Amino acid sequence: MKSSRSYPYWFILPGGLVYLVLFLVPTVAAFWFSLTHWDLFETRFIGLENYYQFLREPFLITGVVNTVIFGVLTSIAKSVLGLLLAVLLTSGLLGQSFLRTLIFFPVLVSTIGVGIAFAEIMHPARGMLNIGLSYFGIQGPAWLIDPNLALFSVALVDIWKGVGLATLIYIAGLATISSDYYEAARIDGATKLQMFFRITVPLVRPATVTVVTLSLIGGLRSFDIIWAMTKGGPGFSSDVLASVIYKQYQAGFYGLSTAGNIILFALVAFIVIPLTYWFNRREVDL
Amino acid sequence: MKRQQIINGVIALVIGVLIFVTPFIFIGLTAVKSAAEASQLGLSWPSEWLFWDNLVAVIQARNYMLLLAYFNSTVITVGAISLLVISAAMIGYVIQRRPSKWNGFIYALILAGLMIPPAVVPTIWLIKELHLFKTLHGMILIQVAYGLSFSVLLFRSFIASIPRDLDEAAIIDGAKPWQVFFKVILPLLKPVTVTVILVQSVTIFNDFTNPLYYLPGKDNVTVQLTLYNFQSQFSSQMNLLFMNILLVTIPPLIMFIFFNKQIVKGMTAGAVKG
Amino acid sequence: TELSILVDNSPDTVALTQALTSAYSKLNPDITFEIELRPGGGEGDNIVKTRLATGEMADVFLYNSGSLLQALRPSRTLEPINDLANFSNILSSFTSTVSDDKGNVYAVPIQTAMGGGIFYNKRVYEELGLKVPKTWQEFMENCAIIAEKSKSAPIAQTYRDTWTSQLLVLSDFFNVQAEKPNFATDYTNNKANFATTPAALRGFEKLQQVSEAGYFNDYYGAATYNDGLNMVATGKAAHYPMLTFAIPSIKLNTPDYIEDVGFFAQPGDDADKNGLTVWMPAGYYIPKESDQKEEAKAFLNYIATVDACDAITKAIGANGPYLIKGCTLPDNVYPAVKDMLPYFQEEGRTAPALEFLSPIKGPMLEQLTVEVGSGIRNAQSAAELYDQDVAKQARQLNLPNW
Amino acid sequence: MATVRLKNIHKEFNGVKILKGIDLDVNDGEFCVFVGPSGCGKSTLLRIISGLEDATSGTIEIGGKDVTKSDPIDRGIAMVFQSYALYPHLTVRDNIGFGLSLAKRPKNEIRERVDAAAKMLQLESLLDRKPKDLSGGQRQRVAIGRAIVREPEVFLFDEPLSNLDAALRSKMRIELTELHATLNATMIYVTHDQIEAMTMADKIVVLNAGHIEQVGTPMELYHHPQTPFVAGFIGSPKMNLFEGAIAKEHNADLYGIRPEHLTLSPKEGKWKGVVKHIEQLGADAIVHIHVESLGMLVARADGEFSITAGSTIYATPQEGKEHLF
Amino acid sequence: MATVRLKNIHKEFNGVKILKGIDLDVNDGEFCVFVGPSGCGKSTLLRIISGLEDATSGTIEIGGKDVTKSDPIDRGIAMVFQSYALYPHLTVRDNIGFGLSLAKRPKNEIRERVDAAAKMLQLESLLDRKPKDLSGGQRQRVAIGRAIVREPEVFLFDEPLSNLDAALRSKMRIELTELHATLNATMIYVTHDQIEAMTMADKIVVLNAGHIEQVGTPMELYHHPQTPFVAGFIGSPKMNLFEGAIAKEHNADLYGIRPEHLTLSPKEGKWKGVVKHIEQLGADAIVHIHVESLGMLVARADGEFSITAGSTIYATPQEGKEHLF
Ligand SMILES: Nc1ncnc2c1ncn2[C@@H]1O[C@H](COP(=O)(O)OP(=O)(O)OP(=O)(O)O)[C@@H](O)[C@H]1O
Ligand SMILES: Nc1ncnc2c1ncn2[C@@H]1O[C@H](COP(=O)(O)OP(=O)(O)OP(=O)(O)O)[C@@H](O)[C@H]1O
Ligand SMILES: [Mg+2]
Ligand SMILES: [Mg+2]
Repeated sequence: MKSSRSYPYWFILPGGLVYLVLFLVPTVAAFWFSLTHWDLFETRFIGLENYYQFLREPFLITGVVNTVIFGVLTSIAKSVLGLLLAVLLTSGLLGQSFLRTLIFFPVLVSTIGVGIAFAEIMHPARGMLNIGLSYFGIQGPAWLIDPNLALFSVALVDIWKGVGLATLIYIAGLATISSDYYEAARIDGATKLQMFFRITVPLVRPATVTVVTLSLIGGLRSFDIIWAMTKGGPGFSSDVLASVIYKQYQAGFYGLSTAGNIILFALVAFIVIPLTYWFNRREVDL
Repeated sequence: MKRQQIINGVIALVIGVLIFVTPFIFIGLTAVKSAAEASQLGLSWPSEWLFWDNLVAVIQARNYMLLLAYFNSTVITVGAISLLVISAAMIGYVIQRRPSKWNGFIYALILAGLMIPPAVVPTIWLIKELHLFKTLHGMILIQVAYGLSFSVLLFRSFIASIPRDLDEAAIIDGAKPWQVFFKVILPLLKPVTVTVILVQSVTIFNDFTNPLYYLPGKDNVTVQLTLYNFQSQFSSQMNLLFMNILLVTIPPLIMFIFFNKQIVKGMTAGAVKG
Repeated sequence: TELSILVDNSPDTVALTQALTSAYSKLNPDITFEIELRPGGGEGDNIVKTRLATGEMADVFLYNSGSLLQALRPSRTLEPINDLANFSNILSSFTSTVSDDKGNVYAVPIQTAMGGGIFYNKRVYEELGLKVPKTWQEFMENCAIIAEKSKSAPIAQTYRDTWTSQLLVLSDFFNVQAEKPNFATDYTNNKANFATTPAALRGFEKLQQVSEAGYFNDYYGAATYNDGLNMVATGKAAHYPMLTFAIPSIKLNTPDYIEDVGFFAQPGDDADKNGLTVWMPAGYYIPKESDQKEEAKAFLNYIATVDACDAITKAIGANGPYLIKGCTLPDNVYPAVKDMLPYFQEEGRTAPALEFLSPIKGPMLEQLTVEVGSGIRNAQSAAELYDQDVAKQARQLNLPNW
Repeated sequence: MATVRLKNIHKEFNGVKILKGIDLDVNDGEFCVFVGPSGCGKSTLLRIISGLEDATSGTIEIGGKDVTKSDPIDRGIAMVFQSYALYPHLTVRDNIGFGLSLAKRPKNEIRERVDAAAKMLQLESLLDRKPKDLSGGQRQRVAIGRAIVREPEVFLFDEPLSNLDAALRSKMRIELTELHATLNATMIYVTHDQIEAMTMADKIVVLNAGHIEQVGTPMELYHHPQTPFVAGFIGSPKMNLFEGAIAKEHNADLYGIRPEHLTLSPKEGKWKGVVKHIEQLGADAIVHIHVESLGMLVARADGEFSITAGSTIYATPQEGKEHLF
Repeated sequence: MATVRLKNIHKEFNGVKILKGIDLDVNDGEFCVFVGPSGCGKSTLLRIISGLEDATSGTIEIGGKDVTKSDPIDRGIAMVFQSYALYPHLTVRDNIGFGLSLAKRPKNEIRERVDAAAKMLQLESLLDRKPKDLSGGQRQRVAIGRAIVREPEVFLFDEPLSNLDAALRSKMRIELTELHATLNATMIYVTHDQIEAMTMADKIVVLNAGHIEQVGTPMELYHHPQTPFVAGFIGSPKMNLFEGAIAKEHNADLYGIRPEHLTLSPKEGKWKGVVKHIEQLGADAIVHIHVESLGMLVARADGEFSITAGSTIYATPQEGKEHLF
């Protein structure tokens, strides 16, 4: 195929230009600031001092561990649940459209609202969650207060809020799979479960790639939901890199937080780039 | 067995609904309470239903700021989405269809957009130079720049599921590259396009940080900024805040209900034999 | 002409900004105002800094006094207001917190000074026959009695809003200063710190002490600021360490109980040295780059008048002593306000909070106090970590000796 | 036991009647061929038998069991799709072995059976390719391979050889006939190829516009078509059919004579005409003759037959070979 | 002017050589048919001519102009894809009219031309359907329609009639031949159907494993195949080819005789054998005979020929009809 002319590079131009000017250029500029002491008004070159300082943060290790746990946990959960929900919600279920809306609704609601609502729902005593659990004779834990649990509780809410997006992408992915393959599989004697694992899962791969990539990057950088619910607490127990950086930023340590952002970027890239490389290598073309 | 399945199904459904609905009952109830009651949070029944009062209070707040915000947010969202969908689909199309040594690099740049947080201050300097600061079209372009990575990623991976034979048929039929794209590829990308529209418009409509920095000024308020009318660090009017949250959620919700039906199954069925 | 004015979004500031601007417009019909809101807290600080740095600041803006001001590089970015006609009306206790080392003053205060101390429930005190404590010892005894004899929690803590956890440490500064008058200077010069100064460490220790004694309300980790105010107003808790700016919120949330709420300063170890740690209110500033400086100054000049104080009182009530000469409080102030005033009326019974005496305040304090209050960390360790945090801040500010 | 019995099958798509009451018995081990014009409903009927499509009404029995409501899995069938429907994410090997691996057969059994099928289909060298890297005919062979490795009781083939060359096609004909003999399975086979229909079928079903025109052995259909449609459809080139005088002469509405039953002579014969066009096929030649009294007449002649367009020729129908309707 | 000239075309996929030096001239207005076994590279060659695929090396000229590096759009071609490649989101009408509407032809012209094509292809009643609601043969016809409405200088057809029934197929053969005559366009046509190849072609190109075996008129190929491959490939049933004694006898490596050039007799003849199997096609019968000295021998007999499997028979090659290699 004469790809040069059928798929001309100028197609990239309109979006690419906007992206270049409004995103890449400032980003490169920001890199310079990570090498300076910067209070927004003045910069003073200090070399790698900021990086050194950032890596000495007292709760950095907790932050990195939490970041990875949070990112991996939420993206796996969103991908798996999203796929299952998408399959369920394309199966012609009664009230399917309503259920789709229901599941997507959390995506629409502002994080602030979700944060406040869930802090209340997860209240150890008067929260609906524990009241609900007590009907089953379960003594619910102190979700957001228990330092060992807080991160996971936030992750739970993040999954709740984000699974609608994953589901939507999966629904779009399922829509592109030709029913021919399911027919062939039915003839080949596949059970529902086999069809799911051997037809749906491989053929919905484009959606999976997107969902995993997006939710992993999102999860590793996640911050607003954590901030809205625990502010990284109690203490520092649910701090992630992004919230550590945000706190520095809030404190006015701009150069330091820029350096932190670059370190976070490096961490995300370190995890995501090999993954996408692996994904792309196995892409099926039609 | 069959009966058991139905019962299980219903139970699962009820649990599902509970999980997704209860938080909204909470938000909804809080939104109709009095300030004093709302400040106590909790899922108690309101002693007094102040739906209308709160609604009016929210809409009237600060000179009907909410209505202006609706307008601004809508303009930004619609403008940015139109540009985004087309430019992102075009980029995704080219990098999916055209294998070259540049692709890895372009792809990395795109991922960078998801991995690196935008640099606010340099951006402000830049858009001031470009005379885009404090303008709606500047805001639109910024939203395009920030939403591009996500959209390209989504489009790129879905374009793989459209058989290349169709591009070829169109090329043989005499279509220029842009005609192949707009007349054959883009219509077939409808499920993804709808997804991008939904997700990005929610993101842009609900964006709060970016307008705050790039679009200051009373005439430029966007919907999420209206939440500030009722929420502050030290004290919040929870009832009005939640009413406001509900109100700003409605336009995207309507969008969703409308577009959700547009995700049609089996768009490429019958296209090729093979 | 239209002046733009950027304020934070707390209902009080919005209300009083509206009151002040409309009062001023009534006097000067050719001046109108455009009020812009920003969030409070660190996010809001960043917006102010960003807009100042990019030259996009409103004509007038609201900002804190004290340590946070230095981050704005006031001498570079702000317009001094020493030349206002009413400049001399502003009390020096305020101007000293909004000036640079050359003596330029940059802000006019709105609102009143506030105290950081302990709200208490008068009804509980009455029922149990308790007296307002003058020493920490007495306070602990009161708590013990409350714990034993009533259903009320002795002390309300509300860690879902983490910033509320700092109060027992911050409000203790009067006592630190009483014992170590040079602490603030030494601290700024890296000659003293929290972990090694027993008087300063006391704040953390007090927090640890009440936490270990089990005096907190149930599920304080999940309670909010509003919960705390409600508890102390309704008597579910007997004490709530807090700043007096909470009084309007108590009025809003629990109007029926506002008369039950009293206030006292956080007691120290010596009954003779009993006084209040005081916070200065935020003020209006003018950026150097404003092209309507004269109009803005005229507006600020108006703020420094008794008329302006009265407009404020009318809008949100009087919650403490004004910092403008001649401003008075009405007689019918709430009991908590009434309880606070005597400290101001006697010489030597107030001290500014540390953040008004030193530019350094570590950003981690609230997390550390949550840890101490939750029993995750002891006072000593928290103080040490806080000292590290402070060191980082000082280096960022490029202070000498760090 | 795998008889297939269709009772009064109807099918509508969006209100359009596609199948209008199909009754058919296919015996155990029979090789049954469906023929009919494009769009007449052959694939639809196959899909209904397979269970992929529900009939609007009617019942289907396989092996004596009513399977009208059963899933495809429970019908013991394999099918070759007209559109192939190969799994794009699997290699040729995995495509062919898919059914076996679903049935959890041991790895080496799968490998052996796939290899055997690939050998028969001349796909050995392509086993590691993905479908998109195959030619049209190769894809079709993979589709066949996928069906035959499973050795079910009933095979459904939808034009399985349409994209193969003549040589391979006749090889495949023989292979499928042998497979049929070995497995003793029931086979239902859709084709447009007259040779396939005639040589492979035990029974041919002629479909037209949603109903069955005639069912019979190949020779029955060739020699005794019951309707003009069948007469015209079976046999290639198609039978000459005439209304008018000649039909009247035989007391019928329609008179038919196959091209191969006309004797041509440059000198004498029943009908005199002018040669309009000759198609040389090598072994034979198809001669298009214009006869005044009849119109166009098609005759089949020997490959050696040499005459030029425009010359006069005489055609004589062979005795007793005419068909009357 | 639309000659097509290929010079030394090579094509590799991932290092596998698919086309190994193709040199070919197709004259203006010629009807050129490509035949060859499945997977030999016919479609690939067509795609290279169309410009969809780049040749690894070699040049292509169309109408005397070197178009090796030109875009498909600049080559003045239309193509029917083996896989159809219909636009799934467009109706049949819009599928067919797509090229015209891209060329900004007036609405009513498009309508007329689409209607005419639809009529010829018997698609009139389906014009408002989407491809997924069509039968296999209907889809194929839409694919044809899409190519022919555009009336370009060069047509490329990739097995365009493979899914059509015999009747429609012979109708389409005539239609395409007429179209060819009217438009005087150059046509390159891939088929597996011997009849199509023989009747439609001005020139047949026999491809095998990526190279050209022989180019010639249908009768040249039938009567004078230059290689055993061509001999075996052209003609159905295929030519009997024997090595050994019989070939030696004629001073050759290989002796060939077509089934239709064997005279069968129950009584006497050159070769004596036993009838193993008879395929009755109606008009003819294919007789498989086992001859001791040769092996299996296939002969074509009259449809009337009646003999049972197992009986003894004599076959005699017709004088001068043998092929020697
Ligand atoms: N993308 C590809 N990658 C690798 N091999 C390919 C690719 N496309 C085709 N081939 C191989 O090239 C050879 C020629 O393919 P082509 O499609 O030209 O065959 P064809 O002659 O049209 O066969 P058919 O009659 O079966 O359609 C085949 O062996 C095929 O497997
Ligand atoms: N989903 C559908 N909706 C509407 N009509 C349909 C649908 N599928 C098939 N048809 C129509 O039903 C008729 C029968 O289709 P079917 O595929 O059974 O034909 P066929 O006999 O297999 O033809 P071919 O030989 O061309 O493959 C056709 O006219 C077709 O247009
Ligand atoms: Mg069919
Ligand atoms: Mg091909």
